[in-house]
Amino acid sequence: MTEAPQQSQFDAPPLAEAERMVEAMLFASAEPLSRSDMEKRLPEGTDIDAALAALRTRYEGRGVTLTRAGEAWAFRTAPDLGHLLQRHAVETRRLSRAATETLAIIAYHQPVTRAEIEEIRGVSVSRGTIDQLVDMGWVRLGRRKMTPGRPATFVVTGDFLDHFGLESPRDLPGLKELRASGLLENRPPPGFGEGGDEPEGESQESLFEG
Amino acid sequence: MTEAPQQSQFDAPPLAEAERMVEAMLFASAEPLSRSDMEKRLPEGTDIDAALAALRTRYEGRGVTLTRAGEAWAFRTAPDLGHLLQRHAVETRRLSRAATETLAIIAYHQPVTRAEIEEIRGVSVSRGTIDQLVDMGWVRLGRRKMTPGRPATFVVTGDFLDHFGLESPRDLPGLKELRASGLLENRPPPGFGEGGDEPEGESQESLFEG
Amino acid sequence: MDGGQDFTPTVEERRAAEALIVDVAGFEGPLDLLLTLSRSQKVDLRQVSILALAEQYLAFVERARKLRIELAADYLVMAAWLAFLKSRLLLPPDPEAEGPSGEEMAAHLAFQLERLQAMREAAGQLMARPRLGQDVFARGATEEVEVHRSTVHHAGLLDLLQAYARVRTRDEFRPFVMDRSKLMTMEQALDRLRAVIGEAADWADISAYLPEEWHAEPEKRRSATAATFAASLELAKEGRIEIRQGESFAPIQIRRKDRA
Repeated sequence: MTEAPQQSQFDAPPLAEAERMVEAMLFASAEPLSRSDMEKRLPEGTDIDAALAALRTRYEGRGVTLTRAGEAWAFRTAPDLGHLLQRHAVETRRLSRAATETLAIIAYHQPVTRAEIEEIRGVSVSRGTIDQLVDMGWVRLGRRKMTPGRPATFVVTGDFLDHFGLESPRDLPGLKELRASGLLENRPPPGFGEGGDEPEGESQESLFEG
Repeated sequence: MTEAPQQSQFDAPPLAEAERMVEAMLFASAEPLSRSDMEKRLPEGTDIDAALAALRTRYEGRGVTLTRAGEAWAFRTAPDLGHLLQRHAVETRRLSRAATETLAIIAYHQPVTRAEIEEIRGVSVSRGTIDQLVDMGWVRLGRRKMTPGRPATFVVTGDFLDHFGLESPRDLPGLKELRASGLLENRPPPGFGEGGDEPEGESQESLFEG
Repeated sequence: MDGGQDFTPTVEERRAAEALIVDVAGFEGPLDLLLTLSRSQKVDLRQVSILALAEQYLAFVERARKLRIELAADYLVMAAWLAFLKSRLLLPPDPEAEGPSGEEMAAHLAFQLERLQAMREAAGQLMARPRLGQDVFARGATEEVEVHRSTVHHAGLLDLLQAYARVRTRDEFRPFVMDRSKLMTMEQALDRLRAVIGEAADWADISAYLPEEWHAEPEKRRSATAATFAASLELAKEGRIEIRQGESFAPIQIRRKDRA
């Protein structure tokens, strides 16, 4: 990293060259590269954003397209050509229904605490479900919630976006409709008196340190 | 999508489509592909040679070029851009147990002195372990402690947070929380360690109280 | 078969019961079961009759109980809550009553069901998207150009968390070894009592037999008391001492038993 930016601003590559460089880097990598990954290796002053925009246009409608996943970029084959390539398909672990639902809840409600996931599913999240999602690189810890107990939250990762071909969590299917129907609101259950035993109670909170 | 290879000559894709198909296949393949490899998967009657020729022209002078090696074809980054790809050639190795533990202690207890790390781990920490973490850019020196001898302290870096997908070290879950989230295999025997969250070493007394 | 004819399930009931057994395992908790039951109403979830649903659920639990199917606690908690809700919905509203009305509670349950259903559909849509490694592919041959001899060490968040837990929970095992110093075994107490019991002609509290150095610290005293009591029982069994206690929680006293 110390050698790379030998060139000064005056040597910043012209756009056509920047485009070639970004193209080569992204092509060579199976993993998405973030702007900062690229910045470290490109000559100082390279206009990465312009190069990415130009590349994106260039590859529009091609067999390989430039896709964005959160803050990172990657070349991916066009979804309509999947049938030609299925031979390369890697056996992906089949997720249980609990894991898929938990993943969806994290994606649509993020940042979300474990107690909130349990409230939505109406059942406790089994040991290992979140573990599995973290292990797959689809879920990570988010900021702690500013509520009593400051519980940990979970959010989805760039890998998640990459895997499902989403540019950002805003592109989740049906997100707008769900928002509009109020189903993503955190609506607390009406507090009730004697006799009721609410599933979402404080017992959860006490699990977390003060 | 599964019907694809049943198409007859009459359905042979137009050149533009053939080009997309070949492009995607070559991109996704781990090995260079021969004409016959491609033939097997493409719709019957596809003009592979024309598609290859068109692709070759399209990629001329780009950051990636279509190259022929014997009977097989592959995309390769342009030779003049090789210097941009160095980072992908490094080998990855799992961090040693000692280093992972030391790193975890620094993350949870920062700023922390070496003596404190040793006290928590219960074994001495070799100089090389901390040096390695500093070299990797995950740990750096913090402020000196205002205690006798003014020992140096260690803290984690922004790179550390990036790598582990954390927004702040404060988002790291406590022990109780780890267990509750199912992020850990349950190692202590049932009934023990319910209170094991505090950084201060809880003494054995707690087992006998109550 | 026997007198309790009302409770003998018919073939049909038994068949339904078998389906039920399969189903119980298939449900992901009470909310999931409620959602499934609500489908039988064949209406938009927004118009679902919570009262009817509560009755269906309670009937389900009742059947399960008759068939001696063990239901997890949360199913029973939900049943209790629904029974409560049902009573609130059926009784005329009591202006004195505290807390939310039956309607509010029912509305929230409807919301929960709708939300779970929505998340389930969202999960389905998500999984149906073109997925990396199945429909969309990354570069197959990543390129090694110059092999730099540097090594990148890798560790994931789980490694880090597990490492920390490993370090911190090591302490939790230590007591098993170290706290022997604070535990008196029954053998120790027996040896001690055997040595002195010959002199004990008069009733005395067993606390009087605790060694001096086991008095001060509460946990040592507790351990010594327990061990001494156990030793006393042993000696009583051997017929060497007598034990008495005036009333519940009164001090336990022992004395030598003179052999006939």
